[in-house]
Amino acid sequence: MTETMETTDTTGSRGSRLLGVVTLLGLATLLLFAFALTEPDVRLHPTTGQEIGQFDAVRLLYLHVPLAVFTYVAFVLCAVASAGYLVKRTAWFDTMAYAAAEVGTVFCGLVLVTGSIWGRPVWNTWWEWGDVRLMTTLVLFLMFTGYLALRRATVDPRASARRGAVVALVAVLDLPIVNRSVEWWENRTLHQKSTLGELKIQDLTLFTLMLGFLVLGLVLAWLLLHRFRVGWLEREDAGHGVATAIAERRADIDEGDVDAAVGEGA
Amino acid sequence: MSRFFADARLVAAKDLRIEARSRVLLNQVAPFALLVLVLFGFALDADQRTLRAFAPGLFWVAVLFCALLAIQRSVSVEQADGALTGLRLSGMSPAALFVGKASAVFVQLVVLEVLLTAGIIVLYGSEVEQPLLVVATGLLAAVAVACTGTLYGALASGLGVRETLLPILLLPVLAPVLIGATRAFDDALGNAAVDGWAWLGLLAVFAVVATAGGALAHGALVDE
Amino acid sequence: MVELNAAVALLGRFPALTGVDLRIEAGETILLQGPNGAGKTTLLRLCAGLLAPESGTVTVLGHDLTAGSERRAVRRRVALLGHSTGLYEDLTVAENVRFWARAAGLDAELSVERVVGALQRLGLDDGLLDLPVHRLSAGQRRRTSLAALVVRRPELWLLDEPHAGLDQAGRSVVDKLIGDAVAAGGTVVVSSHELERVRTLSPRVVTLAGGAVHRDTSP
Amino acid sequence: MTHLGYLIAGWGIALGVLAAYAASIVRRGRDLARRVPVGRSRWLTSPGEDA
Repeated sequence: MTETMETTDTTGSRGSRLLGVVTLLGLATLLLFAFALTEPDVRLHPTTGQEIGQFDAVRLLYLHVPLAVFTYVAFVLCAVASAGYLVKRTAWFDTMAYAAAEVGTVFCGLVLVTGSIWGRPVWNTWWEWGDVRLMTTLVLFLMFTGYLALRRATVDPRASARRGAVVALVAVLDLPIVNRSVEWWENRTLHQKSTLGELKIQDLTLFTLMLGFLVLGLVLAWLLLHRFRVGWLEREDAGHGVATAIAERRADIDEGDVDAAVGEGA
Repeated sequence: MSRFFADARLVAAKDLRIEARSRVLLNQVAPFALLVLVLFGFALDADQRTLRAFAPGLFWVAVLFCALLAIQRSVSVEQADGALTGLRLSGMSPAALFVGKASAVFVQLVVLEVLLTAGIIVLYGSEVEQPLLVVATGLLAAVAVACTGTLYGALASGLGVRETLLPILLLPVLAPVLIGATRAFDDALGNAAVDGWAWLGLLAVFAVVATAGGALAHGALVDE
Repeated sequence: MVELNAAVALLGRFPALTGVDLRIEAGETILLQGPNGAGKTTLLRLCAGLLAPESGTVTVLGHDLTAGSERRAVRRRVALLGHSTGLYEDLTVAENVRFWARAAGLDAELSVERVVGALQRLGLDDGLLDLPVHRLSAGQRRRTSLAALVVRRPELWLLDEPHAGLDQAGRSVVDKLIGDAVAAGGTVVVSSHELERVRTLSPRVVTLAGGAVHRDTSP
Repeated sequence: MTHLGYLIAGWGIALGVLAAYAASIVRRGRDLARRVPVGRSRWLTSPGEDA
């Protein structure tokens, strides 16, 4: 390694900083819209005239729904990158797959937590066994927890990449079957497609939800970008270590040891 | 192609012969399977009506636990003395190796299922109303579990944490098999008015995907 | 036959081979030696197509081993005797040898006579044939494992410490085996601490140190 | 505002976890970046850019 050993102390770049600032501003705007500018979901029952609806709990959906969508985006990205890795066998695909899986798992965990917290006041339960999307997401979360455990347990980077790619592809291929089986399982679901349709969709509500998609999309992009760079640096660091180790190993040959070993049987 | 099946048969016969000699399944896994049924009985307060209602689910959970043991054993047979290296050096196609290993696990699972079926009839008082559905479900689910398990066994092989990693990797993937086989048994044992044959379709899809996908992916895992 | 240029191989992240240059002609017998951890075992495994070179080139029997498909193709044509015997404890000696013969693609009838012949050549008497491997001594296991290689009639022999764990008679059997392999036109690479013994078989001694060729002598 | 506790918990946990995760990525990245030459980080075209 004759390269200059000039280093920096950041994974940031001009572009990623700009992205970070925009994301933070976006989050602040989203909070403003979600908590201050939108109305709670309150409707009048058509016959009794009672107030019904989700009330202020609806404000959780501006976070929960985009998180859920981007969880799936991240996992699909992971599967595509994994397939790319198995075909092309390049570090880029592997680093991307690992990054997408890790960020996706964090998102997925948050989807389950925010969903559960929302479900308590609205569905009157923390957990609904018969719900298709809930169960599918949970199984997905467990599969990717396994993915991360496998990758951490495998020392050889190539084996780790190959095994991870297979697990990610199996997980994503298994997903439609899981979904189908849970759907038939109880054939009932609280997550009616109308969860959002039922809302009194005002322009502002819809706009806030779209803003949520945009902002969480930015959060995903920022996290992916930086997690990818961390993965890339880990690889370079290991590669650098190997180059150093080769040089050291070659320099370390001790004539005495060699002669002793060679003379051993003589 | 004939070479493929000859290799697969060779590997399967070898694994089954080892099982016939070592009797790990018969002396350890089978008693464990019955023990699980008894433990469920203790946990659910020994009310036979409750046990009978839950029999399909308990049966398949017991099958999955035993399958984990059978798969661990299938992996450790190759790792005991570097036999896996020998298999790689033999030039045998990884897909043939996969089919052979999975077939041996399949046969062992079927034996366990027969035993467990007898177990739920005797211990839980279940009655087989549709024998054909029971047999078809048992076979298809065994294919699905054996293939997925063999693939994941290869995934976790060579890792120090294999015993703990395999369950968390494998069991979520098998969730649809558990659900499908349980519902099919609900119908076959007359527990619930569901269409068991429709569930069989889902199991068949899973089994086909697991067999084809496993055979394809196995090469990427074994050839490291 | 075998040609390595600046071959680097990693075990995990440890560079077991740090740049090996080596050329072996067909029909040659090579003795590999060097201190423990010099990379002898890794070199043999690399030549057998079990490892992918990290950098550099490795060509064995005309196969370029940087490609995965070529590594798979070469494995059938070489025999590697490693530290582990690769035997199934619960199967008998005959079953093990027959299994490995058939796994290597030899058809059933042919392998039966080869099995018996191979076992006899290794001095395993008929009484052992039907014993399960877990009842054998270490030396008998080693011989069984060699018999499983002999039946394959490989073009390239890669023997990693073949004398280890054998008694005097066993060592002579191994020497005779190597001699026969060479006489049959095979190429043999042996790593061994038994220098005197192997030197009579092989004029060329390659010394590895620090994961590279340190000395290559033809006395 | 109804359900304030749920709202604070939901948004709080989510934003908190995301912030903590982002911080951990940045920290890992900084440690690694110090050990790897700038030329090998593909997104840094000129070393001075981030100085």
